[in-house]
Amino acid sequence: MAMRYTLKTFGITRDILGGKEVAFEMEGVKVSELKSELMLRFPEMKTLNSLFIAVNNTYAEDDLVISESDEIALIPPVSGG
Amino acid sequence: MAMRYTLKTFGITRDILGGKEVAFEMEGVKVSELKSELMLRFPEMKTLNSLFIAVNNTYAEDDLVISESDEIALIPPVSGG
Amino acid sequence: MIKITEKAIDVQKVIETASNLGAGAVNAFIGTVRNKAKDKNVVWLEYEAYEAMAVGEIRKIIDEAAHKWDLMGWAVSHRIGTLKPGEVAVVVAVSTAHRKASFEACQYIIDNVKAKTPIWKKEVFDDGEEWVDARPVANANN
Amino acid sequence: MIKITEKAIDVQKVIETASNLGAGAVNAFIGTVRNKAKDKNVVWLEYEAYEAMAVGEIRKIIDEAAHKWDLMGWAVSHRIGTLKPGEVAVVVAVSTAHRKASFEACQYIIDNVKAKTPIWKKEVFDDGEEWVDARPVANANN
Repeated sequence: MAMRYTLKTFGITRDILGGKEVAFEMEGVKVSELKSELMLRFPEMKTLNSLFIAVNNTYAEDDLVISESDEIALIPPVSGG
Repeated sequence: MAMRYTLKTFGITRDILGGKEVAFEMEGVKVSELKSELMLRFPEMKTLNSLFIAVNNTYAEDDLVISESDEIALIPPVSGG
Repeated sequence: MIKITEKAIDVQKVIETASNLGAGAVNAFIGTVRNKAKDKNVVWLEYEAYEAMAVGEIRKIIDEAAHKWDLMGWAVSHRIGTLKPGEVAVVVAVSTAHRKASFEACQYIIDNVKAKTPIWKKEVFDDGEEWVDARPVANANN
Repeated sequence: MIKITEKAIDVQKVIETASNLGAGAVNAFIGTVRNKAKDKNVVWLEYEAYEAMAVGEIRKIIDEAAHKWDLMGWAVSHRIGTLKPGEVAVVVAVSTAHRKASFEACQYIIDNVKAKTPIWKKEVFDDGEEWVDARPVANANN
């Protein structure tokens, strides 16, 4: 069964996905699966120095299980300061 | 022949010598002699952590020769900041 | 005080917020926008933050610093939006009893804020723009 | 700018003086009067300087720092006279291209200003007064 997640995008990931909040359907339920699927559908994601996923405002491990109601954000390399 | 120097005092040395600018007569002509003579006449000077002599706004070595027209200052341990 | 703001940062106020009557030392780091980057003229920078998360990440960093050093006061303010060269992008200020700890703690906080906080900047040059550090240098201009 | 002054120090102004459009980092150290020293209440401090010499000594320290790091701007302001707890006694600010150098240079300058500059402070307590560091601790209250 395909899940429908909402992805918040920041920095360069917004340019790549083309939107601030993007609906994203896939079969997977883990952070690792989300990352793989993103790389697959948006090959430009592979050119980034790093990509982290934040779930509910916290950096998420690869094996974390996500749900449709989670706040999911794409975190490309940060460059504050 | 006794020389007559004028000593500027700062910090605790002002309390010990009792004046902002103090006339000081002695036979010696070197910074080292001035220091010895100060310790002799004002034994409290020996209780200080350190005593430097500045001549014309520069820290002076012990063997520097001073003259009556020099600006001579007593520099007890500094504690700025 | 942790603040992510679109308004110009009042440096003096950040420092005052971090001050403490029992402290003898305040160290403040102020990050400003340079007019050059990679030998090109910077016209402006665009900063954006994932605000809800950024505040939480900065709070964790402050907690770590307060644990390592005896912080008597602290404040962090990060600007977002469009910034011109010379403008202040970030201020970190801490106060401690003695000066050595103030330098160490302030440096720890800014190093970690830069490394971990979800804030991004885009450099806008005369002839293009680029999200800083997003890609390896060799691909940076792709 | 090197300043020895009886007036309250404008921290913001010292920082602005040290800033530079080509610099990405400013570090500022602010030394403030603590309300406690040796577990006693500080009522006020008296600072005095050998001004002509102090400015020259600070200039030497700045020259050394400018030689070791690539300083793009700097400013040092030291207050003298009577200071109450919470007041600012000294501000050192430097700007550099990147942040690490700003921390190192600022710390070098304040460490040396404290060690070498002919400035003295007397702590005035409820029950006495004392020139700081003048004597070994064991004799301090003689």
